[in-house]
This record gives sequence, structure tokens and C-alpha cells, in this order.
Amino acid sequence: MEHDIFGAIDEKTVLDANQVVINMGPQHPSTHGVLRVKLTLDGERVIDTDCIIGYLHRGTEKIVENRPYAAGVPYFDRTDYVAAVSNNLGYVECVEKMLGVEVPPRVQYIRTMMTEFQRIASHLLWLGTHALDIGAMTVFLYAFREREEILKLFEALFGARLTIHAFRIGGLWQDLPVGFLDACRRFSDTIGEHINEYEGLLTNNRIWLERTRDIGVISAQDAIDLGLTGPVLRGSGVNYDVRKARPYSAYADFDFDIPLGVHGDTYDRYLVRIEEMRQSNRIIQQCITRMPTGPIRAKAPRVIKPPVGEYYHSVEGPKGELGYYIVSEGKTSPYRVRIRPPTFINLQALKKLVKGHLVADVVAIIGTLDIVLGEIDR
Amino acid sequence: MLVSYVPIIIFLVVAISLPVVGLAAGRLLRPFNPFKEKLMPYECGVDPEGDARERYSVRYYIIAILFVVFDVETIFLFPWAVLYRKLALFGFIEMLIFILILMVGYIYIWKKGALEWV
Amino acid sequence: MNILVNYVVIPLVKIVVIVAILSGGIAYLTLMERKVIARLQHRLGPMRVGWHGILQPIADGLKFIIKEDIIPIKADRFVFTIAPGISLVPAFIVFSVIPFGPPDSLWGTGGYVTDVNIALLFAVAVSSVGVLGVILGGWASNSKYPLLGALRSSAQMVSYEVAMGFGIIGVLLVANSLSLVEIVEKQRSMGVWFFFVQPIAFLIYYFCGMAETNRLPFDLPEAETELVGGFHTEYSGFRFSLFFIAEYANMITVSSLAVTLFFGGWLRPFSSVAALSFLDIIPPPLWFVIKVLIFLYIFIWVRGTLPRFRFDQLMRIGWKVFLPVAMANVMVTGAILLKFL
Amino acid sequence: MITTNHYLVLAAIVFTIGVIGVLTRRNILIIFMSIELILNSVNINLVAFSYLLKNVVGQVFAIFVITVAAAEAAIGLGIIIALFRNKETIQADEIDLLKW
Amino acid sequence: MIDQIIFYTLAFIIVAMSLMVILARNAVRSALYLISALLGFAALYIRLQAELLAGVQILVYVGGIMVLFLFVIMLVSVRTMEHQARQTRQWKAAVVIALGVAAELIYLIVRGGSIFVTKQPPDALLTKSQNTQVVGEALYSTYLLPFEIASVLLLVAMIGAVVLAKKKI
Repeated sequence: MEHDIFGAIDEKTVLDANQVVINMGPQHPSTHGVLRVKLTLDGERVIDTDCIIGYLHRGTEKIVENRPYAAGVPYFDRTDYVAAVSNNLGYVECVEKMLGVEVPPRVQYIRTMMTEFQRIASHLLWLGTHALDIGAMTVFLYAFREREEILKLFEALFGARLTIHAFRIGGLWQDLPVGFLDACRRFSDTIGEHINEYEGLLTNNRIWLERTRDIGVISAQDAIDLGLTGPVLRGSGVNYDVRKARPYSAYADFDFDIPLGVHGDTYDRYLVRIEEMRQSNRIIQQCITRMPTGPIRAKAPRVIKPPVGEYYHSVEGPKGELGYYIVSEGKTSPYRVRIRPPTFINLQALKKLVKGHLVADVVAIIGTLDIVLGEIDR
Repeated sequence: MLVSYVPIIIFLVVAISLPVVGLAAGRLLRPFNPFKEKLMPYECGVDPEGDARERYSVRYYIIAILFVVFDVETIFLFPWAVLYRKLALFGFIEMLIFILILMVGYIYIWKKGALEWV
Repeated sequence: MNILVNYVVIPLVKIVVIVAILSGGIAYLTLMERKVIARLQHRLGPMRVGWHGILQPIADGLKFIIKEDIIPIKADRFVFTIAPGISLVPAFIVFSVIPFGPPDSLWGTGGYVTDVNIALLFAVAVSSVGVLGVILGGWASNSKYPLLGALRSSAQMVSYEVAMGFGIIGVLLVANSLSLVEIVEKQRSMGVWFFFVQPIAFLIYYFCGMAETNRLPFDLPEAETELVGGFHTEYSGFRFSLFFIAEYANMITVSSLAVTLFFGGWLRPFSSVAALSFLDIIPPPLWFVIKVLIFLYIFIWVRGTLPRFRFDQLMRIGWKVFLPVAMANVMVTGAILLKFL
Repeated sequence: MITTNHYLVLAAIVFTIGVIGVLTRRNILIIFMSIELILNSVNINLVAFSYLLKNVVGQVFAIFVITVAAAEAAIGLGIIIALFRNKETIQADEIDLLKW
Repeated sequence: MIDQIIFYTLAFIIVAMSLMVILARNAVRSALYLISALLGFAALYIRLQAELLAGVQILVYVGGIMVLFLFVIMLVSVRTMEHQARQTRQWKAAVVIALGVAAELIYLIVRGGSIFVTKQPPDALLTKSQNTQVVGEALYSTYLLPFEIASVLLLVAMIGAVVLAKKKI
């Protein structure tokens, strides 16, 4: 402040830095599980962060390596435990790829439809908790109201709600129950309105805008460099979606758009996810109207012994590119299984995103990354 | 009318007795089973890093100072507002000068960025 | 002897009644809050204890009393113990000056505990003491989240207190009295509620009141998603409930003062219109309660709708929007009043 | 009967306590609080005389004293903070250099 | 009689709390005692019919200045000082001097007391809803200049505080 009294603000001179180290998590209401973030604060400003993970490590990959291929599926219910269907799809398709099995179209349509339901459910959970972190508690309960409907559909088809063991290698456990498609149609007819409802509470809300605009901005280049995928990447305007880039299941048959953000801030990621829900609904509607008939199982060997080799297959999970890398030695259980968990990689961005923001923004940014610790720690 | 303050004293006594009675009654009813982990300061389930009585940002202090200054300003406004009808134009100009002088300081701190939290 | 009856016995009865109503009111305010928010969120709220959860507040209160009361090992025990009291007591004694009925009501004893001639100043001053409880509570816990929460909280509370004070000055310019009874009487004699004279002052007052009571969208001090529980993170059991009660008592205080200053206190709507005199069937204290309930409802409604501000935004609004607007409001009101003098 | 003298004696006692605090304590913050005590004892005198003489001037001056106290606290505590950041101490007798 | 009870109770509170202020080990405790003393002063002002002043005392001192004190106590960590000596080395001499001053003051009051000993003034001085007006009238007419100067003082305080809080002086 050596210049004249109305001169420019010199940040360093006005206020002094006193650093305080504070632990956010593992037992914190908004770190979404047992993430521990060590924040170095100057007042309310974040100078540095350190993520400490591993509180939920269960050794999923190692367990699966000691099980027959078919018995591995339920373990992947529990990695990203709010998107079990997507996880199952990735693993099942990977094993099918290893075996060279071609699944019937009806199975592919059902799988695609359920995966899109799962995407909506996962995004709803994200929306609810993200909004709750920023203080809008009502959105949380609205979102859970619709998520409940999806879980009911899961229960009808798979017999469970959360950890559902959705798909079997080579097909499905059972065909669609009577009236299931009607229930799906009822849901998909109303979800659009409900999404409008959430948007009514948030999208143009001044406080919401102030809390999310220009918070946690990441440029397209940085996002690519960090290996981000999913809505976090697309929020920065990079058009990469596994469903379009390397279509799997029945995605090639459907008409849908990939929403993209512009600024790469929290608000854009919010908009991208909201629009993704609408697009998922579009896919669901196409699935319902064009649902083919036919068998629900492919001719897969009873004892699964894939040929020797390395295989990688990835799907677009709700949170990003979810890849499975499996090495087979030709035995009944895999030699090595490695998951490419999207949120583990997305979480890397946290350090970069929060630097210079306030404590309250840390919460918003953790929310916008949409992390699930089950998947990060595996 | 000094007596009209007596009820306030009574109210004060009643209001103070409420938490005292509550705490005393609770002491008879509630369990008491402390152990080390329970009595540790909360820091999200891990051992605290360093001492909590660190020094915190000076920004809070600036806010408090500005508050005290403006608080004193309001105490001059209270009698002024009550008397306003009597003081009329004279009072208006008087207070205008008073507030304008303080406005200089307000604009200064605004320009200096003391009101920014950044 | 007369003085003893007038200034000790009768007020004592009133105080006991008010404290009882207030305690019960606060308990049921929590139930109201849960029920209203539940309605907003398509759910039922408490349903188990009693018919439609009607006994829930009693169960909550009991639980507060029988829960273990933990004092952290590093805490300053003495300060830790009295801090909630410092929060609670001012929140309660403000009601000694708030009038809920005209001077001739309640068998001629006056619809207030006492009518002092600095009532408004007293109310503002006493409610400004409550912030000490928050600071001391956070400091005494000797833990990071409470300390950070206490600093935040008190910075927020004092910031908005300034704008609130300026907002009140606007009313004072019109009313020319610090006595709350006279302010209401003035609204009757002028035939208009001060809200219609001083709408900007009211908005500033009410928003600042929300900030003062740490309610959404200004609930940062207790923002559980950021600072866990803010200044009361380490508090449990009955001590915690004292902070909790203080917050709700402050909500009622802010609403009561808003009603008294801007919405004619105990007066029925359009008190100057004789054609509406059938409204007098509802006694004045009830009118007061109804109005207060409306404001409490708005508190809850806002909580169910809005996200919360960030700290820098909160400070910016307090210091850069509310304060200048409130100051301008005072001077503009003064200038306009000059014409009528 | 309570006369003005009573108030004066009370003020003198508080004043003395304040002076003792200022002279003996090492903690600058407590020294400051003692100064507040001294200012308040002065206010008692002003108000007591205002009551005795039936003249409100004493109260007006008490208000000015409070204003001064507020300004003094603001600046004084500002100095303490500046001092603390440079010297890492708030003990009065450790701050004995005119320049550092 | 009631008058005596009021006075001696308040006087006892004020003196005891003031003593605790300078005896307490911890600055936060000191602040707490000072708050109690200040509230006692406010009550005394009400007794002396300075109602406005009592309100101002609570608003500015208890709700303002003491908040500022507590903030500063939190900003400069008090933890380190609790184990050190409370008093300066010259404390014995200081107490003696202060007591000397006190003796002198009280001697003056007692000797000159007859000037002030008057009958208790009747409460008619300032009747209901008058105090604020009367004080205000004096404040905004006769003492106009001090009033305006007060704003300059506050201006200085405001600017000074911001300047002092910067890193380098």
C-alpha cells in the first residue's frame, strides 16, 4: 500500500497469511463417504489440499482374481455402489469380448435401457447431494423421489435395489416381467417434468449461480491432460463419450446427443449432467418403442475359460469412462483384473480445482466431481 | 420511571434460572461415561493436526473494527431520529455532514478492499 | 404496595406465562418447521410420536436432557459451560419489552411485561449481546471447526447488525420514539403500518434478521456441509439444546420486532377502517401471534427453497449492498420528511 | 441514603483497580481492558454529577467518552495485532525497543 | 432502603468483577469479567436515570467493543502466555503508587464531600420518555461541534485500523 490511498488493492499487504491445517473428512458430512481432504487454509481461503484415500479399500480387484469369472460380477456392484448396473455392464461385456460371445439384440436393448436408468439414478443422487452441500435441501428429496422409482424398476427386474448383480455373462437372469415396459414408459413420460422442477429450483437461482459459476474452472486441455472423463470432461467442452466414440451394447442404434459445456466451471458441469438425464431418457424411450423380441441368453460356455490374452473394454459410466482390463491365462479365474475407475482419476483434479477458492467452494467442487469412495478405494 | 426496569431484572433472573435448572436436572438423569476418544476435539474422525488455537485471518478483525465504528455511528442516529421532528432541516444537515465524513472512510475501505473477503 | 403489585407481582405472572409460551412455542416451532419443510419436500415429517408427531418436541426435549453431556478434554470448562447461557439469556429477555397487546388490555395491566422508554434500543442492544455466546462457545471448545465457525458466525452477525440498526433508524424517523408501545400506537394514529412507509427498511431488517439468526440462505455458521456444526460442533446434550433454543428464540424475536415495527404489532389489519371492525373479534394479542407466525413461516419457507451463500458473498451483500442502501434509506427518508414538517 | 459521594468513591475504587491493572499486568490485552475500566469509572462520575445537577451534559459527555473508547479500542487493538505479527508477543515488558 | 440495596449490590458486582479483570490468568476470562462489570455499569446508569446511556453502554461496549476484544484475543493466541508470569517486575511498586492515588482520591472526596452531599435528588428529573429527547437536544444543539468531531474520530479509527492491519507498517 505504498501508492496513493485510492490506488489498486495490493492483496498481500492488506492481509496477512496465517496457515491453518484442517482435516475435512473422513467423517465429514460433505465429503461423500470417507474421503479425507487435508486443507491448508489462510482464513477461509484454500492454499493447498491433499487427498488421503483408502479408508474404504477392500481389495476388490484381488478378490475377483481368485473367483471364477461369473462370480466376479457381484463384487463390481460394490465398487461404484450407486451405479451397479453400469459396472456390471462393463465387466460382463469385457468377459463376453474375451469369449467372443455375441449377445442377442433383446439382451443388448434391455442392458442399454437399464444402464441409462442407472445413469439417471446416479445423476439424481449426484444432483441431490450436490445441491444439499450448497444448502438447497429440497432438491435432495425431490431427486430421491424419482430415484426411488428407478430403484423400484430395478427391484422388479433384478430382485434388488442397490447391489443388484444385474447382468450375467452372456445374457440376463430373467426376461422383463409383465408390465415392466409400461412402468418404464410411465417413468420416462414424467421424468422430463421432474427435471424441469429441479431446474426451476436451481438453474436460474441467483444464489445457485453465484455459488457455481466460475467455481472450479478447468480448461479443456487441462482436463485432457489429467485424464478426466465423463461429465467433468464434457463440462469443459471436450466431446468425448465412449457411447459415441466406441459404441458398445446397442448404443449405435440410438439417436442421442452429447451435451457439452463451455466454461468448464461447476455450473456447466451441472448443466451437462442435467441435460444428460434428458438424453438418457431419450434413449430409454427409443428402447421401449423398439424393444426387439428374442432369446435373453447367448450361447456361452458353462465353464468360462477365456483364451490367453489381455483384454480392455470400457463403457461410459455415469461418472466417466469405466474400463476393465483383464488378463487371462486360460484358467477359470482371471490372472489380473484392473478397473479404470473414472472417479479415482477425476478426483486428481481436486487439487487443481480448489486452489485459491474458499472452504465453501471445496464442498461444491467435491460435489461437482461426483465421486464415490467405493470406486476410488476399490 | 425506574420501576419499569424492575420487570426486566425479574425476567433476567427467570431467564438465567432456566438453563441452570435444566443443567442441574439433566445432571441427575444423564449418563456419564467419558473416555479419551470421546473427549477428543472433533476433527472428522482423525487425530487433530496441531493446535486449534492457531492464529486466524486478520480479516475477521477488520470486520469487527468496522462493526464497532458503525455501531457507534448508530448510537448517534438513535436520538437524532427520535428528535428529528424538532431538529428538522438543521438536524438533517447536521447528520448529512456526520454521515458524509464517515462516508469518506467507508469509500476508502471499500477502495482498499477491506470489504472484500478475497 | 401498589408498586410492588404493579411492577413485581403482575410482571412476574406475565413473565412466567411468556416464558412458558415461548418455551412451548419454540418446541412446536421445531415441529412446525419439520412439518412445513416436509410438505415442501413431498414427505410427511415426524409421524411416530403421538398423532402426526404431535408429541415429537417433547420427545426431543427429553432426549436433550438425558443425553450425555460431553466436555472435550482441551476445552475451557467454565467458559464452555456458560457460553450457551450467554446465547440464550439475551434471546429471552428481549421479550420483556416487546408489546403484544395495547396498554389497556389484559385487565388494564398492559399487553407487555414492561414499557421502558428505550425499549427499541434495549432490544437491539440486548440481542447484540448474544453474539458473545457464539464466540465464547467456539473459543472454549478449542477445536478447529468450532473456532472457524465462531469467527465466521460472529463476523456475519456483527456485519448484519450494522445494516439492521440503520434499517431501524428509518422507522424511528417516522415514529419519533424508542418505546415500542408508542411505535405501535403511532401506526394506529397514522392509520398506516410502517411497512408501507418504510418498505426498504423492512426488507433490510428482515434479511438482516435472517442473517442474525443464522438461517438459510445465511446459515453459514452452522453449514454442516462445510464446517460440520460450526461453533456448536463440540456441544452435545442439554448445552447444545440451549444454543438451539436460542436460535429459535431469536427467530421469534426478529419476527416479533418486525411485526411491531412494520406491521402494526397487535393492531388488526386496516385498524383505521371502521367497516372492518368485525375483525376485532380476534383479540389483539392473537393478531400479534398470527402475524408473528406468518413471519416464522416465511423463515421456514425460505429454508426449504434456497441454497446458501458463500462467506465472501455474504459479507459483500452485508457491507456493500445492505449497508449503503440502509444509509441512503435513512437520509432519503429524512429528506422526504422535511417536506412534511 | 446514597449520595453522590457514594458514586464518587465507587468510581475512585474502579479507577484504582484500573490503574493497578495498567501498571502491573504484562498482557497488553488486559492492560487495554483496564483502560476500559478507567474510562468507565470516569463515566460514572459524569453520570452521577449529571444526576446531581439535573443537567444532561454529563450524559452527553459520557456518550462521547464511549465513542472515544470505541475508537481507542479499534486503533489500540490494531496496534496490538501489528505488534504481535512483528514481535510474536503481547507481553508489555518484552516490547521495549523503539525500533526493530 | 431499596436504594441502598441496589447501590451496594451493583457496587459489589462492579468492584468484584473489575478486580477479577486484572487478576484473571486468561485474557478470555478477563474479558468475561469485564463484560459483567460493564453490565453492572449499565444498570448503575439506569439507576441514575441515564437510560439512553445504559442502552448505548450495552450496545457499544458489550455488543461491540468486547466482541472486538474477543476477536483479537482469538487472533493472537493466548495459549503461550498462560504459563508465564502475569505481573511485570515492578508490580509491588505499582500497587503502592496506585493505592496512594486511591487514598488521595478518597481523601479528596471525603474532605470535599460536603459540596456533593445533598439530599437525594427526586426522580422528577427526567420523566417518562424524556431522557432520549433531552440528551438528544443537548447533543445536537449545544454540543454540535463535538458531535461532528466524533465522526472525524470514527473516520480516523476506521482508516487507522485498516492501515494497521496490513502486513508492513
